[in-house]
Amino acid sequence: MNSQANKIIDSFSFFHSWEEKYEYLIELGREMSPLNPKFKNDNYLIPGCQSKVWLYCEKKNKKLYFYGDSDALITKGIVAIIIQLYSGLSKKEILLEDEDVFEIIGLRDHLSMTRANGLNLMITKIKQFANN
Amino acid sequence: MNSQANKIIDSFSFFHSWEEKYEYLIELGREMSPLNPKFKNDNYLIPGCQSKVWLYCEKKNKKLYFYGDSDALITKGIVAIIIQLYSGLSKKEILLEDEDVFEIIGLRDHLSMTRANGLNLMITKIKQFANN
Amino acid sequence: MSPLDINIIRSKFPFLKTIKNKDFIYFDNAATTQKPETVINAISNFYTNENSNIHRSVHRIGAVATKKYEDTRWIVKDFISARSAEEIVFTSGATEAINLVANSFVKPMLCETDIILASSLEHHANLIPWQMIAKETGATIKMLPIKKAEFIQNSLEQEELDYTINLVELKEFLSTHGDRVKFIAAQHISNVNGGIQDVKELTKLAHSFNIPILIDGAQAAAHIEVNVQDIGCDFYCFSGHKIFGPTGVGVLFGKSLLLKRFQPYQYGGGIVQRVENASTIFREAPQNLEAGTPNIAGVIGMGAAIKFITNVGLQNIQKQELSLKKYLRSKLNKIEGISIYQGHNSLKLNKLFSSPVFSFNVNGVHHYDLAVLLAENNILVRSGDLCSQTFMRVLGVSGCVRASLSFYNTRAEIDAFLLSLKKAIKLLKG
Amino acid sequence: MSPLDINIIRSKFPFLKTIKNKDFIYFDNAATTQKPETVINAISNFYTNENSNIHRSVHRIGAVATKKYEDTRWIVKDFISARSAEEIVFTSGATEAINLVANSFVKPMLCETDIILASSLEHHANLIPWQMIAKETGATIKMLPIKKAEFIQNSLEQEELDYTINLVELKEFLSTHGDRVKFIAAQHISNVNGGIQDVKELTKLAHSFNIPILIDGAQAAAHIEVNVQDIGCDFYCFSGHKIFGPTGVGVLFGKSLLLKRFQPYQYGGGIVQRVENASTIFREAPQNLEAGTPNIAGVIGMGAAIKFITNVGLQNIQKQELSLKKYLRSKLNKIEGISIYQGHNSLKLNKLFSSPVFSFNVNGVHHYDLAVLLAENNILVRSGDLCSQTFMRVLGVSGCVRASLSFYNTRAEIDAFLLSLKKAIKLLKG
Ligand SMILES: Cc1ncc(COP(=O)(O)O)c(C=O)c1O
Ligand SMILES: Cc1ncc(COP(=O)(O)O)c(C=O)c1O
Repeated sequence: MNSQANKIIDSFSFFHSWEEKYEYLIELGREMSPLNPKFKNDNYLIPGCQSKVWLYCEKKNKKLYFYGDSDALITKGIVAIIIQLYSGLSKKEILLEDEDVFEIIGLRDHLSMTRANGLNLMITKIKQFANN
Repeated sequence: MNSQANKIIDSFSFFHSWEEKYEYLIELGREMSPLNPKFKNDNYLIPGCQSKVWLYCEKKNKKLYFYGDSDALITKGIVAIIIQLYSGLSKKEILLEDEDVFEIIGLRDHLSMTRANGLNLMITKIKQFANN
Repeated sequence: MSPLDINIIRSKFPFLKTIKNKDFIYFDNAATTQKPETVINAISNFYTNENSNIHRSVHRIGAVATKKYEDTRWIVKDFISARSAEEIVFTSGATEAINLVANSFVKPMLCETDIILASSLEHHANLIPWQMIAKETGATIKMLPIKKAEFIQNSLEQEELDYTINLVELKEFLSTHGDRVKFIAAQHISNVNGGIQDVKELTKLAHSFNIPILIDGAQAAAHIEVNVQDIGCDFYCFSGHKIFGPTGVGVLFGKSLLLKRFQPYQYGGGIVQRVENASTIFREAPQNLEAGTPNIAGVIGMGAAIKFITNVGLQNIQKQELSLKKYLRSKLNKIEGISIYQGHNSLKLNKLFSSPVFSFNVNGVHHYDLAVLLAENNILVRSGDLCSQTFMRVLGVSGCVRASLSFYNTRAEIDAFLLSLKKAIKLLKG
Repeated sequence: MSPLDINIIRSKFPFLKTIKNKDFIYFDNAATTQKPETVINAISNFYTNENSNIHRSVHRIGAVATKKYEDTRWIVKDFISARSAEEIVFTSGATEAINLVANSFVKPMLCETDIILASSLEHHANLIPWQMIAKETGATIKMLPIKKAEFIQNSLEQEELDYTINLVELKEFLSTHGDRVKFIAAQHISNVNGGIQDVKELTKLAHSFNIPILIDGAQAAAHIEVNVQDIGCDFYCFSGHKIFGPTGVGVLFGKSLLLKRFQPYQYGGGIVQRVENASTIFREAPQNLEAGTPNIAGVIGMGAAIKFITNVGLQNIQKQELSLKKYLRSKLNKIEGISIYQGHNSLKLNKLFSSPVFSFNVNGVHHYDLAVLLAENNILVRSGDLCSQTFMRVLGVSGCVRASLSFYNTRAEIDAFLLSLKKAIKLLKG
């Protein structure tokens, strides 16, 4: 498990009610470095989510860096976590990463109950970037 | 109720088991005066029955006379009863006749349980003849 | 019937009383309704006692099944006051009913210069089929004019936008283009705002230009009395699962003369008289439109649902829903920054009534976030485009939250919903 | 699993054990099968605990319903050994599945000089759809060659007619006309005589001429193991209600690449990405082929039926059915004047096995009369053309009686059937 994942898990370990977890998730979304508005177009949109999700990928020194946004706050928080997890890794590391952080922080159940959030679609997209 | 109906009801009153009733029904079919083979064609066929039923109507002295046949014995018995009931009546009498003889002789339940026999289609056809 | 005893009513719905679900507040009734015990039992009973294929059987069980299936045609006929049971076609749902009319009736008569009219208020099921046959034939699909500019008074005497079809404008359009318009499709009640269209006047107008019309009653049949003879429409449809019945079954009503002109839509067992290697002679409507083994248990279950509605009484259902609606509306109005897209009754007959469907957005809050947080509080609402993207565009939003009630919901549920809604807004607004 | 305990098996089917039906002998399994308790309970349980619309919901109940529905795609995938769950489309039955392939895949590629091949052994559901798209496009429908002239040995080492597809003749035909043949449709197992086609060889032959092929498995899936990868066919279909599942639901298997080329067949909610007033962008297969609210409870019930079959084991079912088949066949053979149109297994792998479907006529006796008298004795068989008029013509009859068994039938039932049959013949022969 990469150190980013550990950091996320650590932060979430303070919260026990789902309300607190969502509150923190929303905070993460709010604090995420913004996506350059020029990438907020249909080319970077992930289709199939109920809220809009944009995801942009940049390659620097053999590592991938992700930037994203969403029009919904909870989704944006999920984007923030995913970016924190995968940004700065090599393609290979991304493809190998299969730890379910959302499971560990206790949100998987909530988030997959509300499938329309596109969590799986986002991870699939990240892996696609790493596969190209 | 016309006298033909009474005759049929009387005859059936001797039989109590469904086997006997069917046996008698089949006998009636066997004894029915045959339909002129030239009418055994698609023009006189009643569509929708599982067995073939032909019904021919002749007008004499303002009365209608019916002739019919079927390739199945039980159906032929039904045809025989229907002909016995309606043959020789005026159009008006036919249209007014609404007694359910099959109910009274205790076969209605059996026959309508096996709808594919087209009992209702035959009666409808007879009434159509009377309506023209 | 005296006013409904809500506890008795709720006790008839296993979903509402089962322990597993006792904490859930089901406000997603426009998506699908819960089922009374009588419906669930009708299905189990069929499979336990009468299960058999229908129509072609000479045996007793087959005859009982056939009778129950065909009896349901009469039950439906009475429910929507059709002229005869032959006007009732069983389908797999409202969606199939509309596709059937589009493909078997409208498409064969379309040519390039023709126009089909539908409204931008329609559910996708009553829009895309028309788009597609227009595309295939080169015909044009145009939107029925909507009154959206007019402000009207809602049930609480407030001003709100009126999203009903503008019959005056439509008449003008038809006066110049009426000869090119080959079909009109419109909703009876909206799945977005619960607004009721004046389908009787709309039908009159269509017929004065000799245009056949389909009314999509998917959101109507569980809420108001439907009388297709009074409306006068040529086609009417709804789904079993939205009127307390099973999934996988629905109804198309069609005037007999028009159904007779349908090309069968699907081909298979039960619809033929004579089959040769290369050709086939078909039976008459409605039988020729129900190819293959139908959803026998589904049809019988839908019959039980209609009996349930009739027993409770649509008048009583309406009364109950009206009261819930007024209560929720008055409370919802007080939420800061809320936009409620609620419809009204263009009939003006019963000024207060529209169906209890509340779609809304809260300023600065995403509908998805709201729905998720409500769901975490066990409040089941819907969010998104509600399969009505063109209506969303009319409203100028990408989606919304929809709380859709049924007569079995309660004021206590509304209170809990409002509490959670306020909590969620607070959390999201930070 | 050890040999089946028939009493245990029968106790799992409410229809077979309910007092009301205890006198009935159900020999109409090719029309529809009875349902195990687990299937009936799966449906009740869905409506009681999880009832909700699927796919578009953010709430928990909606997610559970969606998961159960989508899980069934996996159950079906495993059941017929498809490559992926995306190859599974839920339909309202086998009839809709075939119509879907005909309209959405075959019809768009047909032109006047093209040929579609089907067989005269087909159920109407697998014949008329092909006739109709041929008629609409001007293409020709031709019959696959049948071996009917050849005598073969049946399971009791008697000579009987072989009604399977003649692959040698077919190959010759394709060698000269193969480029014009755009599609082949054939049955896996016949609903008339239970004969099993060698669909694997047939598929190989079709593919060697680049012709896509559909196999109608409506009569197969409850009797033999189906492996679509092994068969290699492009499409395969069956109905839920014939595999111990609910009515109103069925399956189309299609190879992913081909399903992707389908035009949606029906349009409505759940299949779209973006809708404008005049145009729409669709989702991918299989979602774009399941418009509107599907038969959610039906799909889940079918999943329970498949689990039931898997638990009993198809091997066990086959063993049981083979034993019943041999018993009935040997007794039936002794009836004077009987003609039994029973099929055989063209695969030769398991020479004794074909499905336990017995169609027959008795010399000088009408099939309808026989069926009625059997029904009076509470023996439920079917009679007539069995939705297979072209097969009847091949047999040279207008109809027949069909006794179709399932593994839950017993020798005692067979004895009672034979007794009634003899009594009926006697009565009818006078
Ligand atoms: C061989 C065959 N194909 C197709 C069908 C059609 O199945 P359904 O009526 O369930 O759509 C049947 C059912 O009778 C059948 O026996
Ligand atoms: C107005 C309207 N029309 C049609 C439909 C389609 O109904 P179904 O999905 O049951 O076919 C719906 C269901 O959401 C609806 O609300």
